[in-house]
Amino acid sequence: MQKKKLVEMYRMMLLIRRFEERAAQMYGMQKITGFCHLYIGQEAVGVGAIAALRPDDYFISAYRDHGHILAKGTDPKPVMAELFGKATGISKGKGGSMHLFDVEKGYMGGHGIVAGQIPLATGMGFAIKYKKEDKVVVCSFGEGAVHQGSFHESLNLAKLWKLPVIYLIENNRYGMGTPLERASAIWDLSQKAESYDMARATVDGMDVLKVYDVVAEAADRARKNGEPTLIEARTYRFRGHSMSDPVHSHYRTKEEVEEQKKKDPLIIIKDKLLKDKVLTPATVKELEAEIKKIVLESADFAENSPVPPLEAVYEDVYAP
Amino acid sequence: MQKKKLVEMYRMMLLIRRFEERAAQMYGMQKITGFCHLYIGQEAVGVGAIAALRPDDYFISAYRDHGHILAKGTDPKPVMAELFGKATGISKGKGGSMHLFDVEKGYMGGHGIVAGQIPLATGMGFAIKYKKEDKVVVCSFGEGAVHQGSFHESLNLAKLWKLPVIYLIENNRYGMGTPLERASAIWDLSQKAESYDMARATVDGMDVLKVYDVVAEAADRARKNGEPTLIEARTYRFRGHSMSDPVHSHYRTKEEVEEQKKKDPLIIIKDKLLKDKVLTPATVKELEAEIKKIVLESADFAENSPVPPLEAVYEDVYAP
Amino acid sequence: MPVLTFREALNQAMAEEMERDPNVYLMGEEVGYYNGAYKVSQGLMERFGPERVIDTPIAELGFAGVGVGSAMVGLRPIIEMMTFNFSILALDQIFNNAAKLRYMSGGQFQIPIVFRGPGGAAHGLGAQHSQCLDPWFCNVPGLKVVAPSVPADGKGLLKSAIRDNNPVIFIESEVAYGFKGEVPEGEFLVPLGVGEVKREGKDVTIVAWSKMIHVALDAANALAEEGIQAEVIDPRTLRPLDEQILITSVEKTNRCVIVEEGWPYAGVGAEIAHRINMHAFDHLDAPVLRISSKDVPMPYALNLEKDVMPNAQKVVAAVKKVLYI
Amino acid sequence: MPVLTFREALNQAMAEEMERDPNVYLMGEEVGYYNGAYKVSQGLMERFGPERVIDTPIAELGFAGVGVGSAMVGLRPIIEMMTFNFSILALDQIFNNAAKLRYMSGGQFQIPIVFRGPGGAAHGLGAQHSQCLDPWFCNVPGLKVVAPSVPADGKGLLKSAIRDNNPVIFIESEVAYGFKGEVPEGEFLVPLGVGEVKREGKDVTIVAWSKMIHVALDAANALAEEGIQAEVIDPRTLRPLDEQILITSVEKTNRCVIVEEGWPYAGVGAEIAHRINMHAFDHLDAPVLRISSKDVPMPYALNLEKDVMPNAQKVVAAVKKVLYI
Ligand SMILES: Cc1ncc(C[n+]2csc(CCOP(=O)(O)OP(=O)(O)O)c2C)c(N)n1
Ligand SMILES: Cc1ncc(C[n+]2csc(CCOP(=O)(O)OP(=O)(O)O)c2C)c(N)n1
Ligand SMILES: [Mg+2]
Ligand SMILES: [Mg+2]
Repeated sequence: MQKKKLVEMYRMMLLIRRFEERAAQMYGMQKITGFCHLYIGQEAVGVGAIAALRPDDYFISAYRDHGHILAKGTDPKPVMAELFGKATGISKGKGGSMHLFDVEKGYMGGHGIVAGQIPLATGMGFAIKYKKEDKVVVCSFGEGAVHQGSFHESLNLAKLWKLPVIYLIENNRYGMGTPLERASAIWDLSQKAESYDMARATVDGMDVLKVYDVVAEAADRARKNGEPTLIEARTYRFRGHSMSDPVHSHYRTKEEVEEQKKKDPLIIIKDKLLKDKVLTPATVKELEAEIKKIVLESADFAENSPVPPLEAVYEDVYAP
Repeated sequence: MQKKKLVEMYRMMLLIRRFEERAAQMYGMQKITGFCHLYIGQEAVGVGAIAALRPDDYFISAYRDHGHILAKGTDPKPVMAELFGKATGISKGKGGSMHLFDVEKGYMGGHGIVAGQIPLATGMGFAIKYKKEDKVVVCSFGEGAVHQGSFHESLNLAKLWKLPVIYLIENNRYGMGTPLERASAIWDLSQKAESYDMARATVDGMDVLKVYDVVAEAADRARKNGEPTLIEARTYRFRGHSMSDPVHSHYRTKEEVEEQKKKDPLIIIKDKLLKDKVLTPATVKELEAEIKKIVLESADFAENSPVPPLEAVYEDVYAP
Repeated sequence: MPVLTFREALNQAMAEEMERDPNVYLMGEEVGYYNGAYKVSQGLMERFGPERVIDTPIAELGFAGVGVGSAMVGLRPIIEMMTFNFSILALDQIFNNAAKLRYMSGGQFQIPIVFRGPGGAAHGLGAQHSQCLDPWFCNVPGLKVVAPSVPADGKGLLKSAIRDNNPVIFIESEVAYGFKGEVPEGEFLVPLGVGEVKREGKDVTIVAWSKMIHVALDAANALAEEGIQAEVIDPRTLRPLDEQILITSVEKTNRCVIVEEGWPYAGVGAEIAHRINMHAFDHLDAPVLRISSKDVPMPYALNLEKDVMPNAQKVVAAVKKVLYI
Repeated sequence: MPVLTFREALNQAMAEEMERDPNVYLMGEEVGYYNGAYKVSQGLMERFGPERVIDTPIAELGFAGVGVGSAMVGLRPIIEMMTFNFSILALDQIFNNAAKLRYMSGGQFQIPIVFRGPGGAAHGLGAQHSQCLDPWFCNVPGLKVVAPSVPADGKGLLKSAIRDNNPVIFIESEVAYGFKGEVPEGEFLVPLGVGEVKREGKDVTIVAWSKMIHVALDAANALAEEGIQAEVIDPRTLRPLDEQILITSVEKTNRCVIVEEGWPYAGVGAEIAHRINMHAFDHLDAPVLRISSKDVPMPYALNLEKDVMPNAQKVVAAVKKVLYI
């Protein structure tokens, strides 16, 4: 892989990490309300997957979406402004943390109903085939979403109709406070692909390069043969389910979290890039500084933006 | 197997066949209205499965339910009366062909929404486990129901919680006019069990003894270990999807149907029992005569029964 | 003008719109090879190919979502629900995605999708197959809801619905598919949100839609024989509702009876009654009465079914009540 | 009398009923180990064990159906919907099975099941998480629908709902879980279908339920300062509806304003307005007015959300309108 691309991936993971940390802080200051789900710990999955796509490919995901929209290339300012519920937000302040959208960048949301985006992704795959476009869709969802009916219905359709969709399970082991083993009859989630004779892969979701490779391969298969793929990326969330949940409580121990933090995806890639001399301690420092500035600016932008005007209430209910 | 049981199975298949033929005739005379789905061709599945159960086990199925309720032991009279919409019907004339129920016999319906009964069966399995009863549930549905979300959600729950439920796909190759290969990404439907690490089997659904064996084994597993099983029984329907559909049209040829009729499950078992001297031509004749009488009586009973009184409209909306 | 059945009129609308715009496609159970469970899509697969007339597995939630997803990126799906009863499985995609995506994204999407199929009861299909979901769809902002009563409206409204850039719930009727009527050829559009006076009268306003129009007209005929002139109004589109046509009529007649096939509690009729009460309160000489299906699941036996459904006698009786005769 | 929060009152009701009847169990997402997403089931798993307090995967259609299936064979499930928004995925099991099985089988089943959880908006959760489905549930015969406004009603109604032999939709409120009130200890039952006057008055009737009662009471307090005595009625159960308490009040006050959190079109308020118009027509001195949420998906920004929701000022304004002042 090109050096530039490697640095860009690291930079994006760093941006997401710092953005999320800032969002957490802003949530604490009640600048952000409602449910706010941070992506900290899972950065390698979204960044690796999106890096393997072309800019006009589609990406769609659940409510844990800050990292995804940033990775797809959206300016952090309107993203932070959206969390603040401001008129300058990427969804004009009407979507919020769970409902970020940037259609121009191919980021198709930000969906609050667990697994609700899976049929949508399948529909985008259908449209690509219908229009004979050279695109793919990546659909991200948590391991908790796998047990919803819409997962099953969608995967059957995608394989039956040969749609260029990559179903990406971000298995962070928990759906809120429920560990995988209390929600799923099986442990190896990509095995679900057998039900549809679908291509499958399991990947270490803490290693951005591995994620990249697996998604690149799946994208290739999708583009060439219209073959969907089911990928399970094994990852971990370092924070609570949402900002209103504790990091650890009944469902996992502090020790478990600390243990997992040793596999921090940012450290893994940074160490590798330092070792391979793609980065130097100095460039890392520079990047940190640059990102810090960007994130601060996004918070300032959000803070200084106006709230939506009341007329906005009746706008965009119907298209003309 | 005991001779008596073998004869009983043959007798039940014959009863269902003749009952259905009579129902078809009555439908033609507009004694029966609405949707009416005949079980002709599939008798071996329901009869074999139910013969492998105990009387207090539960059986639940879809709208193609006449054969199931008869096999579970319900008197044909109130069944035919229900098709006629009479007050003496098993559901008091309020259910109709698609909604036969006989709770006393453990026949739990008769359900009109494709795959809607699958979560219900799972709930009965849950209740058996909860109450620590020595029972199993068999849930029958068509191969068309496999692609519904409720199938997926239910099978995961059943395996996760170890529920004594046998999911029985009656694969008659078509869901209305759609052949399996245009609805399913895979051909071997019991492969879907892999998604849940569930026990699985595929069986010739035209051979009642084979169905019996497979279900008996599954019931044993369910009783002993609370292990669910997914069974695919390969069968065929000799009539149209419902009485309002032609036997063959766009979706299958006359030749195909004729070819399949050579594997008529009634002939298969009859020939075997004759060969094994369990039956003689004379006893077959006697059985035919007995069944003919029973079916005629059921039609007479239905014909001579009163329609429900108008007060019935407001009865049984709510339980006291 | 050619006389067509309702199903032919709907078929024509779809064919013309598919001809006009290659982004329009039809998807649903049995719409292709089988030509539709009720033959509304007769010949369309042959004409437009299996890429544009797509048979689905039985997976309402899935294929409804496929429709919405494809509309997010520019296609204009027509999703046939074999009957709207089965759309209950798909409501999450309809309510939470189709109806809300535009709003939640601050206007980044338009979702031009039609969900169509028969609603309400046919004959002897029992409780799970005989439901009228109109009020739930009407309750939800972001959706439009259309319920035509005659073939010409069927064609003109369906064409408008397909061209509309919003999700439209288009509710037909199994029993009405065979009804015949004159239908203009070619480009004939009935705008969404505009009702029609189906019969003029001065003594009482009867509001009805979909197949209940025929019940209302039967009642109006019976009333005419007794010298009572009923005005029958068909809103045609339920959301947005043509309030003005209703109010204008009630201001003239001072009396109103609403006929709907659905259940009474929080039905569309409740909303219409409320709006009339609110906007024509001083013109009303009697309370607005409603005839709905009885408040029970639909029984199978035909005599009970008939008793449950609205009919002309019940409407006549209600009219006499508001006329105090 | 002990003062409890709403969540404690509900928790007590469940605990007492589980104690009383071993066939009662609780199932839902996070109800067990996590003690409930909103802590309504705090301590129940510890007390009754994981066999009776069961965490589910995220599969609303599936586990709702499991509940119904288990009720068909004698259990009495309480199914928690983490919020009722997610129950949209489960509506087929609720509407087509829970509500209809008894009827379709000619009375062979009773389906004693409670679906409970918070409905309506909290704060800043956006369109997919801020919906009020009351009218859809109320529309369907075979269901009962309960929406308590204060902790004591919460306890008394939930106990009655659990003992009821029919499917009951029990709608709570995220924002109300922390509200406090006196709650009788032990055996305390509020019967389903019986409303309550929450505040007496003679000048106008305000009908509200669930957390809208508090909006209504705030409005009534503000009105009292201007010398207007509003009567605030809480039907508590929406289906079956205590019509009489509403009519009696309107016969006295001759004016009525209905406050509901849901959307206006075919809302529960439309039905209530209709019934009042029908049964108290000659007593009404002004049209019945309704305050609902605005007819839009819920926006995220708090200023917009606030603008969308009913509040005391809007109610005061409506009251003044029906009083022509
Ligand atoms: C249909 C539905 N049910 C329940 C919820 C509540 N809920 C929000 S997130 C969540 C857990 C999801 O877990 P998972 O899919 O693993 O994603 P993660 O949060 O771990 O990224 C639940 C139950 C919801 N939003 N939608
Ligand atoms: C949810 C739902 N969707 C659609 C239908 C209409 N429908 C009734 S039967 C049927 C085909 C079912 O096929 P299969 O499951 O194979 O059963 P079979 O009729 O072959 O026994 C369809 C589509 C329905 N009843 N319910
Ligand atoms: Mg997870
Ligand atoms: Mg079949």
